[in-house]
Amino acid sequence: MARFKSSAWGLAVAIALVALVLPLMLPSYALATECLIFAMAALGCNLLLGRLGLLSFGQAIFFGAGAYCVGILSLRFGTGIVAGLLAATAVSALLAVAIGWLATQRTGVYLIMLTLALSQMFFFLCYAAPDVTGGDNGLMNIPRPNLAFGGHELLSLASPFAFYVFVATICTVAFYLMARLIASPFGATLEAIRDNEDRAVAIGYDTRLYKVIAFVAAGAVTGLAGGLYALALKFVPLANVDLAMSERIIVMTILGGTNALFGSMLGSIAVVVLSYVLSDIWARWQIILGALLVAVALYLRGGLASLLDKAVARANEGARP
Amino acid sequence: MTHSLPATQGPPLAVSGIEKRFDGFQALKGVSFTIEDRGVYAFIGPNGAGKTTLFNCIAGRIRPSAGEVRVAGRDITRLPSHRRVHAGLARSFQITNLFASLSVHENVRLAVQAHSPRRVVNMWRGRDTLTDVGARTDTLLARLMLTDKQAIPAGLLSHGEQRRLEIAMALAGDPRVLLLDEPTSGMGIDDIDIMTGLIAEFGKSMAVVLIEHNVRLVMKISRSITVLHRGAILRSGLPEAIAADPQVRAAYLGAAA
Amino acid sequence: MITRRTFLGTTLTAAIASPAVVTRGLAAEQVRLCTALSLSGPFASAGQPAEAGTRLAVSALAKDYGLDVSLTMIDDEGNPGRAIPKLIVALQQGVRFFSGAVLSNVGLPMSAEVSNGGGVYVSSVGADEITGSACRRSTFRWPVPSYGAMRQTIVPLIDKHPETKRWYTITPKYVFGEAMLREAQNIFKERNIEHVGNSYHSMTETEFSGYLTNAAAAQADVLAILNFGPQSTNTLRQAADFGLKQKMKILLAWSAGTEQYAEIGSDVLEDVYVGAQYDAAIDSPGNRRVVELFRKNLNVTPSYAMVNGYVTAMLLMEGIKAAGSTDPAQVIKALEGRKYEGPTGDEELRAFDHQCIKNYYLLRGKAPTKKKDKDDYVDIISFGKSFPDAQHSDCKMT
Amino acid sequence: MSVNLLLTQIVNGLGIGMIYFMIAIGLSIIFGIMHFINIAHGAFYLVGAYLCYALVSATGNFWLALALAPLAVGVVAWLAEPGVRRLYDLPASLQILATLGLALVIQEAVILIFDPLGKNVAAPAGLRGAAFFGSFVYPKYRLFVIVFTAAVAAVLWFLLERTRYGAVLRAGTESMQTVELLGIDISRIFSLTFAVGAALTALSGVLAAPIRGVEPFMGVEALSIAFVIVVIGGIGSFTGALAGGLLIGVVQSVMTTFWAAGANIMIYVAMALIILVRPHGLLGRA
Repeated sequence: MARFKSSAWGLAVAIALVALVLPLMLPSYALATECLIFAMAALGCNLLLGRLGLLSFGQAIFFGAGAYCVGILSLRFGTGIVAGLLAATAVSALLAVAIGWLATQRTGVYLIMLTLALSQMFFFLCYAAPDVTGGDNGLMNIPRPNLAFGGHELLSLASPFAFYVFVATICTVAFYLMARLIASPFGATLEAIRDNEDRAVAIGYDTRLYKVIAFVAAGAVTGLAGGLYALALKFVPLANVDLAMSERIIVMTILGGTNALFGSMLGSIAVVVLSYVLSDIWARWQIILGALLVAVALYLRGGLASLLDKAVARANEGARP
Repeated sequence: MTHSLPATQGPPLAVSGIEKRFDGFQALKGVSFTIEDRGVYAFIGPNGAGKTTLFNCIAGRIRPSAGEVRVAGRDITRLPSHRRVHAGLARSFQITNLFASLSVHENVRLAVQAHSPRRVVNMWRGRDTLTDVGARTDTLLARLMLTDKQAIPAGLLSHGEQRRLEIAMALAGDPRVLLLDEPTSGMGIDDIDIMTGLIAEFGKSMAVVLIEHNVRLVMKISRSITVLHRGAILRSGLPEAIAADPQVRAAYLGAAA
Repeated sequence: MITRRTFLGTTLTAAIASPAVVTRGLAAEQVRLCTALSLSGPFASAGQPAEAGTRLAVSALAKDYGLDVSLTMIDDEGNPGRAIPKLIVALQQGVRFFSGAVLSNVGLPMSAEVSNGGGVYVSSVGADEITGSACRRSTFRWPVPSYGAMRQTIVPLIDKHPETKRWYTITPKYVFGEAMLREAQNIFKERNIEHVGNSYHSMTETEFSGYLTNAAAAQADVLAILNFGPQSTNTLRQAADFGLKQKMKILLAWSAGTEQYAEIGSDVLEDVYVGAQYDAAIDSPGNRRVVELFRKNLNVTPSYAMVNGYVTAMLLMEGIKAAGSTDPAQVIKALEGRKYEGPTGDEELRAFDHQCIKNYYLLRGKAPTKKKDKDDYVDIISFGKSFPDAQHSDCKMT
Repeated sequence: MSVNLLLTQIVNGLGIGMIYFMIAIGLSIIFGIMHFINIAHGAFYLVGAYLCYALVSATGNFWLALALAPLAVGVVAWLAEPGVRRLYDLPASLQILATLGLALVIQEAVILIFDPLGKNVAAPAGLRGAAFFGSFVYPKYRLFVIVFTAAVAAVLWFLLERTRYGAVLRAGTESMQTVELLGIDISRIFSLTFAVGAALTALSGVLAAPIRGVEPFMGVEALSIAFVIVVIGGIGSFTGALAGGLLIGVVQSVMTTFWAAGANIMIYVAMALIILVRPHGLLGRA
């Protein structure tokens, strides 16, 4: 894991490997696609929580905005897939400027409460604007256009396999870029702010600016994930912007672990696959999920990624004579 | 590293008419002084004289109720803390305040990096690839005698080493004015001697504003000493003159009694 | 998972033993049904009985149809955002026959997704669009939509009580509620009824006393609650608290059946008019069979939710049997226009919009002292069939 | 809008607001003392309401439920607090993860024990139906709730503002170290606070049961309202929680007549504004 942290290429290779193996382990491409999409959503949350120590209950705003953006553009204007996803990323990033600017006026519990309030506001706004968002019914029959560039069709995304490859590529690139970001001087500054914000101000950093920029990066990748989710489901439910969605993203992030970006992938796979498998077995499956969350909070504070860390360490030890 | 800030003419630090009121209590009653040149300038006074309030007003941690602070001719009274650093004003904290979980090297590197703003927000390069930042970091570590400790987390340094690290970080931007708040508090004899020597040396290249209890240290290295009493300046002058001043003695004894 | 493995096993054995059987016989081919219901989440109260009914249909009827059926449940968690991903997984695993969904915000995208995936879906939802503006060749729907629910409750109530001239409505601000309100207003106009007021509320509202006070202030003769589920229960409960039952008649136009009556309680339900898709007391040969089946196998009197789960699964099996094939296109053809003896009497899946033509019921709450057993909450007042004809339908199937 | 209607809405708002107040004051004192983000707070409300349902079904006596259910929840909370204590030192993110998990477990356990169907709880015999004051009509049970919660609030006010325990609690909200320096056994304060907070919240669940019935998801709803009120009123503030609860109750109630969908947006706009402008709440101590 230490290598993944320092090397963006290492992380990209690891993500690509996971993307390669995932469909072999899971019953369908759809499930694997969902894992990768939520890994990207959790990646944004990971940047904020892991690098900056900021817990945002507003991640569903970005996820939902990205999804609505792709949905509305392709339904109303027949926008292509690349333009749609770019717009989703840009719109979420813009929203993140506003949300980040407001939220970082406060710290600690008040920041959490502020993101919670903003998230609820956004939910009720979407609910109250059915002409735009489809309200409670959501946006249906969203087309999934083929990948085209300058009028030339490059790839049909109609088959589950083709779409999975498309998502896997974007996901790998997103993880790679995020790893570059946190390895940069900018990323170093975020760690400094997490460690001691007062001091960071005293040596001359405009810490709020850094926090807002981090919000923008997190918002952009989460919005991109939301846009992909709209294309995956061909449907944008109101549930994309509800509090449960923010909770889901947070749970994936913390469960996976915030010491390494790879944790977001683990957290997403764990939650998506568990809720799929368990709900098939027992209607009260959320008892198991709940107990698992408590256990992780108490006994596995570094999340699933730390488990992997330990396994690697043990394997290294065992390899030595 | 040099700054290309406007209005770099004028004395390093000019404070005029600083007042601070807290809920009916007047902590500072109009403090004015000007530091014209390099050297160590000490501020002493009995407890409650307003030293720390004055320090915080200059550093930007609290905003004065009235008055003005200028660094190198530039009015910084309303500037947020982080921008004062770029105006040439650096400070260390009375309570040790570091990035405890980061390495000594990274602490200094971050402080140096803060002064290359165009590349700070660069999200593409590795954090260790800014070579001039690396060189400056190494210089500072050597100057503060921390080179052999650079790999360990700052939280694991001894108290004296932590105070030195504080100062290394404050020096990162090559400030015109360095504010030090009781740099030797809680130190052992050996560490105090090292620190005293370092402060004297800094005084050769910048204006050092020192708030200190240790009168012996102050006497040894200060170019000028200012005594604060009940929120106002009581006396200001050469160390010997201050030591002999009856009013200063009365203030200290009165406070003690 | 076990059933999937068994599926592989039986097919292989059959293939080795006699390849001809596999290609020819329906019996050897396992039919995979998938039902989406709220098993957890805020609508689990509707999902659980529906699950029981669906399972009973498969366990009791598959043999009669000569089918080997495996049934998968999708827990929609009361949330389309959770339901649709699971549905897509099932489609990608090759499942083609779907039933269920109680919530319209799950049923509508489900209809679209099953249609894209080349399956067949017999829906349990009430929303008009599913056999209206959003109708699809692959989707059939058993319950009566809002049009019939309004026609078969408001009209008989006016006929029975011609003195009720002033009506007040409470409507959730959402597609289903608005559809009911629109039709109610049409009826008011036709019958010269004064619509003295309507209160819109959000789907998250839990406190209705404000609207109830409005209704009392408007001096209405009838209060019509144009809503469903837990919210309508709360509205009714609070209406009783505010003494509205003494002042006016109350109509709960779209009830969920026995489970909801139990939640409301006979004290409150007494003399309240209720619209319903089904009641165990329906006197028809089809219903007598259904009631007996539930009593015998599950030892319960069936509720609407149970029967809904039962009938929708039954219709899928009926279609496969009639088509003699598991090809979805053949099954759709076999179900179109199909007439059968259902729990509400003669029922028909009409061809042009795939809506089931069945009765809707107006019931009235019994006094607690007159209950024959614990599930006996209501008397049937009237029933009938009302559906928009092809000209007035929004369904444009291609 | 008639005078009667407005009056009803306001009285309604007061009744709901008092129930909100009791949910929120529990959260407020627990958060004020332990600085512990408890997403499972709604579970006290949920369990209180279900205990009420179970006791009323078994004995037919609502008054018994009113006395026993909060007591039972309080005692369980008292016993459980030493176990919960290990969460206090965790970072906020892990507190949220753990208590979110706990809330899920409790909610699903309730479904497992009862079933997912909502239940009806009858108001006590003497309080069924409506009281008539001329043309103004109001349910007797709701009037009882207003009077009863006002009495509870008065007792609570006395406890918090006029007794030694209250003084310790208020000091603890400022700084727990100070309390420790005074030689007071902190762990007893923690247990007691947790128990009192839980019992009050359970009591609000009992009171709400005959009004809105019981169902497994009522805890979630209570939680978000409680957070809003605590933020608006100020953490650890008795008068803040009371004012916040009544304000939200009345605004919600009166707004339904004008613009129902807007009520929710307004509440969260207010919450955000207060955090931005007055982070210690309308009546919190700075």
